[in-house]
Amino acid sequence: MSTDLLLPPLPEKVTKKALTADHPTWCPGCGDFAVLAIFYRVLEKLQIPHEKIITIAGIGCSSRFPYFVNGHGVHYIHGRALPFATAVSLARPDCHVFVFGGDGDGFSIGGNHLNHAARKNLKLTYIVMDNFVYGLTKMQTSPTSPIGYKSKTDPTGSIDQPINPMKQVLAAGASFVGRTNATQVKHMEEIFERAIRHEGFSIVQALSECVMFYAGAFDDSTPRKGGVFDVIQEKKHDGTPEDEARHDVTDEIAAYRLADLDHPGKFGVFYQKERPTKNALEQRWIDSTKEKMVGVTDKETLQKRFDMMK
Amino acid sequence: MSTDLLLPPLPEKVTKKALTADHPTWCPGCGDFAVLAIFYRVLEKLQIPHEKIITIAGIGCSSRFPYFVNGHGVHYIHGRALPFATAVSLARPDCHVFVFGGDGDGFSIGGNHLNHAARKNLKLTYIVMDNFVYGLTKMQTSPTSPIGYKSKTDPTGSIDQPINPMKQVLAAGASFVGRTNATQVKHMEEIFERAIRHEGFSIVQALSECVMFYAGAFDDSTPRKGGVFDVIQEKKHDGTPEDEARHDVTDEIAAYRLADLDHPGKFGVFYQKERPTKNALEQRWIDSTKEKMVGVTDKETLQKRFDMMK
Amino acid sequence: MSTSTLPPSTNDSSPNSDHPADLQDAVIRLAGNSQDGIQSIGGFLARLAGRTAQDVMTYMTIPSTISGGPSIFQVHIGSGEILSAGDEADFLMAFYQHSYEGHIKVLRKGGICLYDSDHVQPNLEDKDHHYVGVPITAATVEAIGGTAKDKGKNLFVLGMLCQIFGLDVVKLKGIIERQFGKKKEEVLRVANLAFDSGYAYQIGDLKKAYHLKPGHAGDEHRLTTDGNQMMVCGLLAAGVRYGAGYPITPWSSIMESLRAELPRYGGLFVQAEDELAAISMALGFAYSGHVAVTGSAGPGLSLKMEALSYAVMAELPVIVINVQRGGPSTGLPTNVEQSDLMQAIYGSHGDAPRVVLAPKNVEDCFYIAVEAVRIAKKYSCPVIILSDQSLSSRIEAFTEPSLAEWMTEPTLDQVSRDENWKPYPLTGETGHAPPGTKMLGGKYPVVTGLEHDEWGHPTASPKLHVEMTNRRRAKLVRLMDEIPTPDVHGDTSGDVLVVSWGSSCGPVKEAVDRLRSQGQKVSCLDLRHIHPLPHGLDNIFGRFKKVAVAELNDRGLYGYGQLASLLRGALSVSNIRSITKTDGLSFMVRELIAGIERVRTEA
Amino acid sequence: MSTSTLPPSTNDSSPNSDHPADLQDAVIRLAGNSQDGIQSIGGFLARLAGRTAQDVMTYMTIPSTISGGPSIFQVHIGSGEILSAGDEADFLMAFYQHSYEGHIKVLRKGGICLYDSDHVQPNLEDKDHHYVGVPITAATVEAIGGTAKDKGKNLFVLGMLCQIFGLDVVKLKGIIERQFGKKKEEVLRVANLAFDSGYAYQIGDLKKAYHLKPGHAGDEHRLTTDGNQMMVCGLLAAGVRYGAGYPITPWSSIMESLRAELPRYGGLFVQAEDELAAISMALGFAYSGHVAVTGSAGPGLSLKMEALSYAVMAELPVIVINVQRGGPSTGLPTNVEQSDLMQAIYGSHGDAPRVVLAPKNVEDCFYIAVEAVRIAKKYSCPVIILSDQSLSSRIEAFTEPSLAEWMTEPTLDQVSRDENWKPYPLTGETGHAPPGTKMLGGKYPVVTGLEHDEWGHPTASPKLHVEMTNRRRAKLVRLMDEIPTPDVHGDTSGDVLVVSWGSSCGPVKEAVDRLRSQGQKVSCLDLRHIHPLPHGLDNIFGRFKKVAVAELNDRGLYGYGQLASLLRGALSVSNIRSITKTDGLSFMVRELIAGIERVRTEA
Ligand SMILES: Cc1ncc(C[n+]2csc(CCOP(=O)(O)OP(=O)(O)O)c2C)c(N)n1
Ligand SMILES: Cc1ncc(C[n+]2csc(CCOP(=O)(O)OP(=O)(O)O)c2C)c(N)n1
Ligand code: SF4
Ligand code: SF4
Ligand SMILES: [Mg+2]
Ligand SMILES: [Mg+2]
Repeated sequence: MSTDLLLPPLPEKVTKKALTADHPTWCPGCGDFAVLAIFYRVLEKLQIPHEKIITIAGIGCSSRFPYFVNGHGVHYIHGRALPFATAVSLARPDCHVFVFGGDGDGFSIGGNHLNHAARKNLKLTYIVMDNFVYGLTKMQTSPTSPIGYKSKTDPTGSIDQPINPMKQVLAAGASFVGRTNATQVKHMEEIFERAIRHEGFSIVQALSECVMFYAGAFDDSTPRKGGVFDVIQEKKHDGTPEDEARHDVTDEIAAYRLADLDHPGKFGVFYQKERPTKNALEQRWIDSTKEKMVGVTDKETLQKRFDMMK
Repeated sequence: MSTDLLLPPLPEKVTKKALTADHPTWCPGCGDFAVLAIFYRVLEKLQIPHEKIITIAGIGCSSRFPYFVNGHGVHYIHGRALPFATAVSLARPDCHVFVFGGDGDGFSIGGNHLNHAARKNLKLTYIVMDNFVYGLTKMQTSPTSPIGYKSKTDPTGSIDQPINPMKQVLAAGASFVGRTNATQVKHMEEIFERAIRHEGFSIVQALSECVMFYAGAFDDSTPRKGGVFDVIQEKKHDGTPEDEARHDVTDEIAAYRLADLDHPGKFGVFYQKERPTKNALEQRWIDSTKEKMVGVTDKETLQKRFDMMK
Repeated sequence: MSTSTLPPSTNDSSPNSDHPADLQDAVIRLAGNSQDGIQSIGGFLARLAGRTAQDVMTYMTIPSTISGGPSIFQVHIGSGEILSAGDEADFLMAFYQHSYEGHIKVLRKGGICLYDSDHVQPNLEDKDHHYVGVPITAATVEAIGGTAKDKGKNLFVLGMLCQIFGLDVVKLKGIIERQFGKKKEEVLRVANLAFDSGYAYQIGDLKKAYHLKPGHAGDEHRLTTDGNQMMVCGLLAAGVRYGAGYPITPWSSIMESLRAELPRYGGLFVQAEDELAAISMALGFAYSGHVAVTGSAGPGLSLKMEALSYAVMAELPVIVINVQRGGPSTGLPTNVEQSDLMQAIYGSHGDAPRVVLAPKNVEDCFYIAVEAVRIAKKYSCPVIILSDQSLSSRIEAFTEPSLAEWMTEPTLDQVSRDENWKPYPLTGETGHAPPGTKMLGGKYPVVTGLEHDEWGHPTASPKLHVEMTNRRRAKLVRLMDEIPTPDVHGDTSGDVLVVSWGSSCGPVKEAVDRLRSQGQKVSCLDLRHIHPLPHGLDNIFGRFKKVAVAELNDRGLYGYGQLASLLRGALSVSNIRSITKTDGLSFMVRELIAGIERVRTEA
Repeated sequence: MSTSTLPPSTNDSSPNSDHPADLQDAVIRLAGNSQDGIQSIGGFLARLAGRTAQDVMTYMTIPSTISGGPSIFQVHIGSGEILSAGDEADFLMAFYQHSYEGHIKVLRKGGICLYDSDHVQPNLEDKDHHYVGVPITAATVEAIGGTAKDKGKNLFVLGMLCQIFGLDVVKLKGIIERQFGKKKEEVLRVANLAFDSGYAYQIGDLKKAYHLKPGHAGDEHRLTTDGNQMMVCGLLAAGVRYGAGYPITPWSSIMESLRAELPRYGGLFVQAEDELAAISMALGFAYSGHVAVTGSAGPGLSLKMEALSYAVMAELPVIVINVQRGGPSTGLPTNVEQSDLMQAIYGSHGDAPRVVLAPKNVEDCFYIAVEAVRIAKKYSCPVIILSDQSLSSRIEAFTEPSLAEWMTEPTLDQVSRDENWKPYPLTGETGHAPPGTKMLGGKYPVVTGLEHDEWGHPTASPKLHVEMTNRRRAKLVRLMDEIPTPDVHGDTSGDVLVVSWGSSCGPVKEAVDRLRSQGQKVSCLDLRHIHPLPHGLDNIFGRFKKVAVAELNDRGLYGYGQLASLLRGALSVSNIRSITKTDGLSFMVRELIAGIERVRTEA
């Protein structure tokens, strides 16, 4: 289904230049710059018509994303970008909905909407720039801050077990679950592209360093900093014995097992399996209703309702 | 740790009679009656001092529970019983906190608090009377309503994939996860007791039929109705070959696999593994701070703060 | 056979109850358990009244347990204008002893109490009322066969009422058939059996005394329904095709109807995970280019306050329906109260001006919804509709709105915007470019909750915050200039002007009419536009010695209800007083009369 | 060497700026980038002022990006009472060209602009100001070695200021040492190097003109800090040991301090997942028997509205701090506004009366917190404290509160309750039995959000809803009877009484003092109790021709700010007018003077 992204003959090419808006207000060195650059690149590649690109975000450093993409955008309120985006996705099947945000926005205040948007399998792509800290409000513990992390709200080190976002979204029923590190731009590009091409709710956790308040958080998965960027080997279905050991992205239990690995864990596509989107299911209901009413105007329908009240 | 429930010599015995309050306003035949009866029985058995019993609930038929238990109780607002209970648990380590509620209250509006209370491993027991429907508001789709269920908000049958509560709480980090069916009172008693004895966040999904709006929902796991009540066989660590196949309750992946089974699924303890509670961790911080300040009064501490501002 | 303690007198001493053989109007109270289906007989009676061009207003109570329990349904039916559900009943049907004991006090002096003699032992010392006992339970069992002990009693009673009040039996049976025809044939057969035997039951000459006068000309197109259903129709007529909500009494039936209906109109309604998500979805729909609806009752409205503040800042067209119930907190979920007015206006953080409207009766729920959508579209802003539990559930009959006049087809504006386009011009109306719109200047807009400039670009410029705050206010000022000054019912000067809103308007008009018929200089005025208020109120108020604002909320710390406080703060008149009540019930006409008298005479 | 364009005149023509050699007060604005550490020099100056028994008030702006950017820190320092951060600067320190260009307009006529001649090219045509150029960047590099290019400039400047204003160099170096002593020794060494060379730098005879008069007697115990820190101290002194919150500017520093401090007091503060959870936890602590605190800024306060309604219904003692910022929605997160007042009073559904207080300056944050806790405990109810962004971050110096007088040890009431115990007596104060309390009658209580009887048992009785609504109102009426009528500053009758609240009180007093010194009949009054209002206001207001309510919010649809609307609705006086402003900045004294003049002269 998602192949139709590429079909319509495009009048104007969508270029990085056309997509570039305000210069980001992020700190120099912030991981989010790379996420933005790769997002431009993927849009360039997919050539989604310019006016059909919608970026939606909550509040946070990362959530300022829509200002930096020259497309239709929404800077909504803290934690509620997903329900807003849900409606846009349902009402505007002609458009492409991208949601951006941080770990606090998505997993703390917004955690419930994440579960429900995932289970309902809304057609949209959600990229979480996870920096393990509250950046915009200047260094409080976030739901992904590791135990021991010293923040303004945990001056002696964080004591609560962090959430595991991969597990949460798998359990909630996300139909595409990916993970990357913003320093690994080639990998990030691949994962973003696959997420966007997925027909359903796709979420990517992009580890994105907050150089201001949590420098070095992702060194252990950044080769340049001496870490290991451990990429998931996906099944090639080539019948070789090595393939046995490779990961089957349609196997939820296997994905959960990958998510269970200690930090820094694995990167790549944990899970991908298509199932009907809410968009399709609602449309099916509308279509089957309308089928029985061919040629009936809205006015006639409402008049009939009135007649029932007589 | 939880054995101290039984230790103090009790002046007055806590009996079912003493625990009985108002006659429940539930419909005759509602599954919640059995949950209440078994809760009385377990309290009788554990002999928790009467004044230390606290039941807390949100809003819903099931959430009227505190009125029917003669103990300290709170009928709070829809979906937020857990954060309220979190505070009671932290502030009053001398008391025992029980949270009751429905699927709408806990998994729809309250879903985020569930994730965070579970990951923080609060010392409390949460029993969800899951009837796959909104009872109190008279038959709307709930987050556990199966696809096809006809409700007032899905007149042609529910179309959204329901959540899987067991998966959600496992992923969130609940340290005790149990499941039972309110018609199987012996089993329910066992699970409740183990949940209450658990030192940490314990949650039980008790399938509890809404005879008014979803009669027959759980027939398939109710032997009396021709269903199969499929109980988890737990490892006995007896070295027998049969034990291999049995479930290890400390194995999160195995628990997740059980949670992945089709409805009606398995019943029993899916997962149990102790880890430090938030209660203990916060207390540790207080203790280690206080250790360095023996003999210092609060007034002196505040005076010192003033002096820093001079 | 019936046991009649006293023959009904055709003329008795109670005030205003001079009932000739052809009654102008009658208040019938059915008291039983909700399981007995008294709501459905009430509904049948109301619908019949609508069909026969009579006026009607109903009132019911909802038992506190799901499984049912004591409950009443009251029908005020008549050929004149019916403005309240009636302070007193003319006729009480008591199914049980508790029904009898709980409700005999509302039966007017000289009124008739029909009771099920299988269950009720009336106080035979009582000489103020006429008693007619019928073994309803036994007679019903006899009629339909011994199987379903409690089933059918309601239809038996309906048959009796049809006989007593001389109702149109053909029309009534038609309504029953339409209702039960959907179910199994057997069900309809049993219903007819019960009805017919009730109709045929011999209860003496009661029917002479209680024959209801038929309505006016019967060829009008009249609807009989409740406020929630008319609200839904208003939204549909105005072109609302998208919405989201979360269930809560007494809002749920609006969302249920929208969820079921919208697919027929090519739209959809989402049941959200909570109210925060619901309003966020509604705003998402609005952003997408479709005026959208959400709603709730008090607790849920509180949860919408943050997003409402965004709606004001981003200027998105969204309708928020709040069906008020008793507060604070969970309060009295199935009772009426008008205590969310201040919250509707001021409940969000910051200076967040928004439009607040209130329908004055069931019919007006349609027109207020249409007006709300008109305003939301024209000014691109949130509009809150304050309905209430009484309006939501009471049934009234009224002339069908003309769809030729009111039907609006929704459109999606996707016209490309040129370089000079600004969504938030400092002078002029807001004009968003929904997603999918091409921006010919190449620069695409971001909608934000931060303060912003005319293009929607965030700014912390002090000057722009001043200008944009002015701009958001100015929209409501322009609306104020456009809404009509409300009419005064009665003379335009006098002793007391009673101002009211929402479901209180009906009883207020009835009270004022009654006082006027006694020669008092009293008038009344309904406020449908609460925020902004219409122009001209100072002038109108100034022509009365006192203004009494009647509303169902608390008189507050300083002695004024919520609308009264608002009016006092807004207007420069000093004669505003309050008539308030917080018992969870609609105003009785006699309570209003007492309140008006107090205001008239106090210093 | 410094390049001085003009010798400073000791006497110039600008209004009210007659500076002799010993200055009474001075307004110093430091303009640069936040990365340059101008906040810390500002802080040092403020602390020094506190130490030397001078008065001080600061003001700063926060750059819109996390990484920093243009920013100012203004210090108003003096030996008299300092009530505002100053409309105009006497002295501008410009680090960059953008700092110079952006701020030269606030330098008073005749004021001195010190600039970094390595970065700034001043307009030499400007004859209104005196210019002194110093190659600050180069001089600092020279002083501390070429390593850290931009580091140390702030301390170099501090040294210069110390020289120019004749500040107490020993005390100042002590403060620096305390600050940097915590870090590596090397850091302190470098800081001292920079400071000393700034202090030694030759800048001509500026210092003669700008020598600040020392403060009054120096033996007072004086604190120098901001409002958020004093709020924390007030809570700690009043015995608050439990709380929960979620970060948001400008509330976060309160929760951060509480989280860090409470373990020392045996308590704890929870960082919740959102504001809904935060207030629910605070209510859980309150239910547990401990008065508790939560707080936020506008968007978060909106999210607390549902639970606040529960707090009113269940009558739980909880303190809710709202540090107001610019709204609506995300608005202007780092600016000041006083636009959440109506929400604080009316933001929840239902009639939900609750107490609202507002501190009038930094010192008062302590006392208002103590008062809030007193009220919450006595009346078992929620109390909202409306602070604001200005109070939260500005630094003032004042006398240390006496802990002997104000310290309260928390207690947990676990005394067994006898059979006659009622938590909600119809007459008398609320008295909960926290969990762990034995109920000797055998019946345990359930705390609920449903309407309930005296025992807390749910009821839908109309009579009880009336009585309990009255009861919840009566608590606030009793409080009203107990709070003192506020003092009038100035004569108790006259032309205009200026009423204000929160951070606006300081500038209002300064404006009134200035007008009074010019012979005008103007007085002012600070409101700290916003809801309920104190008694006696009608009387006071009645003795003035006009009452002008000065507040930082919009003038609304009818021309009145939020407090003004409230007062108009509550009181029966007709002379209330508004002075409002919505530019996200505190009142300038001259703006108030103009506003007062307008109110005085208009019809
Ligand atoms: C309702 C509400 N609560 C709190 C805030 C304050 N706030 C803004 S962003 C943020 C958290 C930011 O953290 P994250 O989402 O991880 O984004 P980051 O800045 O780290 O990219 C908070 C608490 C707010 N704007 N609104
Ligand atoms: C904020 C808020 N939203 C909605 C409601 C209405 N409401 C009350 S209970 C309920 C759902 C009940 O379902 P569940 O939790 O499954 O409990 P059950 O009645 O099925 O036991 C809802 C939506 C409310 N009281 N408060
Ligand atoms: S504070 Fe952290 S997350 Fe925010 S812009 Fe700076 S580096 Fe990025
Ligand atoms: S409606 Fe359902 S859940 Fe509620 S009391 Fe009745 S049977 Fe139980
Ligand atoms: Mg973050
Ligand atoms: Mg349920």
